[in-house]
Amino acid sequence: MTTVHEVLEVGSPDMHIAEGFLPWQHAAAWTAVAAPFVAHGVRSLTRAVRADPDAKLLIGAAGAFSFVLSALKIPSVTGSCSHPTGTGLGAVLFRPPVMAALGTITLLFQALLLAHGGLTTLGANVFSMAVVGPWVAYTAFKLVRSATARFGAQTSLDMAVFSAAALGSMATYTVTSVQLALAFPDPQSGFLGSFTAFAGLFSITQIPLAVVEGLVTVVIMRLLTTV
Amino acid sequence: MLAIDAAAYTSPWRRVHPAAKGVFFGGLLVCALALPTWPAAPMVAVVALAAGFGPARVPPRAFARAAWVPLLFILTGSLALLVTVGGPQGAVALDPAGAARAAEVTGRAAAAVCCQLLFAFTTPLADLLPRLTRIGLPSALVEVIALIYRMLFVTLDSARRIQTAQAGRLGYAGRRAWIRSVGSLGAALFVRSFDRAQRMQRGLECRGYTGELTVLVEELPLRPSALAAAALPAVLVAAATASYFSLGAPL
Amino acid sequence: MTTDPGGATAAPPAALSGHGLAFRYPDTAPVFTALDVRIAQGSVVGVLGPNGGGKTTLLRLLSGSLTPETGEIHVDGERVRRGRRALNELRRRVQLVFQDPDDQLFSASVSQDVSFGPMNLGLAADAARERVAWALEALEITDLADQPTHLLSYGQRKRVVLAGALAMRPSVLVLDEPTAGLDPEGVESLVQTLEGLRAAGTTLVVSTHDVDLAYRWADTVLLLNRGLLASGPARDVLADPALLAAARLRPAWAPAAGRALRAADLLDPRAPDPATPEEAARLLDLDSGG
Amino acid sequence: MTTDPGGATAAPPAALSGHGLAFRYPDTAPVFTALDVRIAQGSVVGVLGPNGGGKTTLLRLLSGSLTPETGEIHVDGERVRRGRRALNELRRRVQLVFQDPDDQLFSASVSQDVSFGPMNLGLAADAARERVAWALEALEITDLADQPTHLLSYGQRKRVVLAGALAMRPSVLVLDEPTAGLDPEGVESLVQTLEGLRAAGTTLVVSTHDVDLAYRWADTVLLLNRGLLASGPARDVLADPALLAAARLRPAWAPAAGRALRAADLLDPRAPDPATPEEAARLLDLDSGG
Repeated sequence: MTTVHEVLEVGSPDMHIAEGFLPWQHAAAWTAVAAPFVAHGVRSLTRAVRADPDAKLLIGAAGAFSFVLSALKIPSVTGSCSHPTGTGLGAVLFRPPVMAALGTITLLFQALLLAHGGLTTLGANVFSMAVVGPWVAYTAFKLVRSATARFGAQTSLDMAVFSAAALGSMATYTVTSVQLALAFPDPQSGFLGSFTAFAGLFSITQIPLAVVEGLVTVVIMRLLTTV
Repeated sequence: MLAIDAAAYTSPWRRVHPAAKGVFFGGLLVCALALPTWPAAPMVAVVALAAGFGPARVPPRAFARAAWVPLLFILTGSLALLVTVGGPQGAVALDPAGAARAAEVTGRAAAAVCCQLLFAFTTPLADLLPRLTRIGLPSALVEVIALIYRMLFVTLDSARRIQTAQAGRLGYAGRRAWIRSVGSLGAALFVRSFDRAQRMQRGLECRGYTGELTVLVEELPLRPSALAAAALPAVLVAAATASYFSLGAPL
Repeated sequence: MTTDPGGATAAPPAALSGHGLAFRYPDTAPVFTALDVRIAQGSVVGVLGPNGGGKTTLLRLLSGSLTPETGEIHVDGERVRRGRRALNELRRRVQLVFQDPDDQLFSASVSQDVSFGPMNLGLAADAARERVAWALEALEITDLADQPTHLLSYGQRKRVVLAGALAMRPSVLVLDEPTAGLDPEGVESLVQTLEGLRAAGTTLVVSTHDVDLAYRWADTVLLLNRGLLASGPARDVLADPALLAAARLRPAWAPAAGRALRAADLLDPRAPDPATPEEAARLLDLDSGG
Repeated sequence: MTTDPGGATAAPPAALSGHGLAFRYPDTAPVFTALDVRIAQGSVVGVLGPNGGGKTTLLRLLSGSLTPETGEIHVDGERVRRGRRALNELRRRVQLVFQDPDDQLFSASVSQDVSFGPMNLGLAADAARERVAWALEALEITDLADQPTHLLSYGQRKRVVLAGALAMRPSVLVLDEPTAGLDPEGVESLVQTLEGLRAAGTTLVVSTHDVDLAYRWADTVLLLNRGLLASGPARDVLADPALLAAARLRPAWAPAAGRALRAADLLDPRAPDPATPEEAARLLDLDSGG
């Protein structure tokens, strides 16, 4: 196939833990860990819909946007590409509890429509991408926003958005490395050694990606705040 | 527009109840995960692929294109299992047992990915999502999920066209331009998504929308015998694995 | 040339009418200040005018998707009262179909989407199923029932939205640019399908930029440019250069071709203009053949 | 009737040509298997055919937004090589403009949006600013420069998108249904602006469903229906009923009107058909007046 879809060619490598990669005990445990966050998100989402039926279509639009955002391709090192996690932007725009629900739906669609991530590993992926990522991003956004208030509105917003997106992305990849290290501890050095191996392996691509995602998110937020 | 999705609607198994397909591929998936990888994983893969490329006629090329994403993750991840870190042999050294470990994980995950993908390739989401209320999800949530499914294609279509237009004006010719383009694409999509939601609100109001997206979901017959038949391959794989070990194969 | 929208041609009763309609969007100049329109039962009414002239606004007012500031809407002779129930009843009886089908398709399955209106009417599953089947049949898309919405062509999606509107059993279908984006064959086939609906008793209100289409298809036309410029039989209104200029429209080809054919004695002076270029060519070929 | 797209009319050099183009979308039947097209410098080329017949695909192949499976594209006589740099050069020289302006406006203000391309070319701020001013001038929208894009009318947005393409200084502008959604006056004014660009040396490739527009505006037309049915002078190709039927198009009005006028001795047998109904009416009025 020779269509030129620079940013939308679905099928580039990413950080979703594939189906079957985790032992079933781990998959079940991460599902249990993620469940309360997702349940809370779903509850706040259904409450919003019940309070205002018009919210249903807006939430639908937000979910569709989250999915497509995570299908965009952004440039990485060595000319290869990857997908943004979208956790930073989502957390700032929609708040972490809503992202827990929307992120779960997005991950479900990614698993079924794109084969990005699995069904039994959904809990693990939800925990890293729809729970920890958004919370880290949101916290970073709030902290940096107040810490940089004296630099002027635009600079402060830029720095906060960059930190949110970059740190949210980094947090996601760190949690994934933790999940893999717990599942496959190093025979010699245990969890720590294995974490070093996984984190080292993925950091080659993920650290530059986090920076790029931060920059892209700054561009998005700048445009959204000027419209 | 999305290869897996498009193939699912033309699948000969489309008329099979999603629950039966879920039991069939889900049962095999459980076998791949819960039973010893050797020999369960290869058996699962063979049974699933035989069903998928046989009676279910999943297009092999589309399947291969879809499968390489998770396979790449599996292979990259398994690389880390080949080495040991911080041991007596130095900072990073080849782990003598690593190859076996990596092979086991790769085998298990590859078999599981086949089950997941073949389920997706034979089960259109338009048939699956409205039935999620049956497993206890609140109907408001199911409506939102179904709505997201519909809207993501509209948004994806916009994204593709905007991106093509940007590429025509050399928006992806360099790294800086690329970042600027993806950023403005994201912002444009956000604005358009919410504009779309508002227009759809108006459009649906004309059709009597008052907050519920109730639709008529056609009944598909689901016979208990069909469910039992769908579970059979998984049971056979489990039985074969058990007999493999009882016949004294090495553990 | 133009007839009083309220009276005169009293023969067919009005399926839908607006009386003294006034409307403005927030913070803009008013679109209409006192508009009177009358849609005769069983007719095809073309709504023409420049972009920004108020075509879509009128369609939305007539179908209850916008509420006029002042003025009244009557459906089948009854005044539409204030309040949610009366509004919902208006919306059911006057179904508006938007130009962009993606504004009204929310379900990934065609049959599920078409069932939305009937389900909102509170019909039982059997009755709703029957309505869906009937509407798909009327739009000639029964074979699309199980297709996913997102894999349909633009023209097919337009038909699905029309089926969804028809499944409400409205007395009036209000269509915003139904032929926009269709190729000539698609336009022809849609017009024929809509003619079938009209023959079965549905009144059609159709906005369009296509003067030639309105000339050959519409019974009456409403010429709008922030207010009603004229209303009357399509062949009168659309043959009046002064009116067309006021509505910033170009004339249709048919009257010129008809005049030329009559000048060449190829068409009876009292016969109507040829509807299509094919028809004109046939008259010319008859001549050169005979 | 149809001319060999490669040779014969060698007079004006080709601005753009495709040789043996083959293309298919994944998992579908091929759209083209061996397509040859030739776009003469400084001409207006109409691309016509049914929906799904490959019009947009051809436009995207010619402008480097799709890459053919086999075959070559030549711009200004040079073959476009493989690789990213050559592709980008093709895209700059052949600018594609889509039907829906909203797909192509992604900046906050008009001048910012028009500067998108020049910035990507790596121009200095001054040079880019100059390009933007020049392009806005050419599209007659200098007064919109500081407007936010979402407050513009549909027709204005179309012009902004055209300015954005023109700011790349392309030798060929490829326009997908540029007149869709415009009212008749908007069509007329856009056509006149585009004629101005053509007079200044830009070659235009225009897809359209409007046979009458192609008949009066295009120099040559390409008739597509999954492959090239015909290419040649608009007034030959679009007057051939067999070709039109194969392309599932309806005939234009102008040839029928012209024949009728000639039959009535109101038009010289060798004079071209009237371009518009107004022109036909003028001939008829001359007659009744004189």
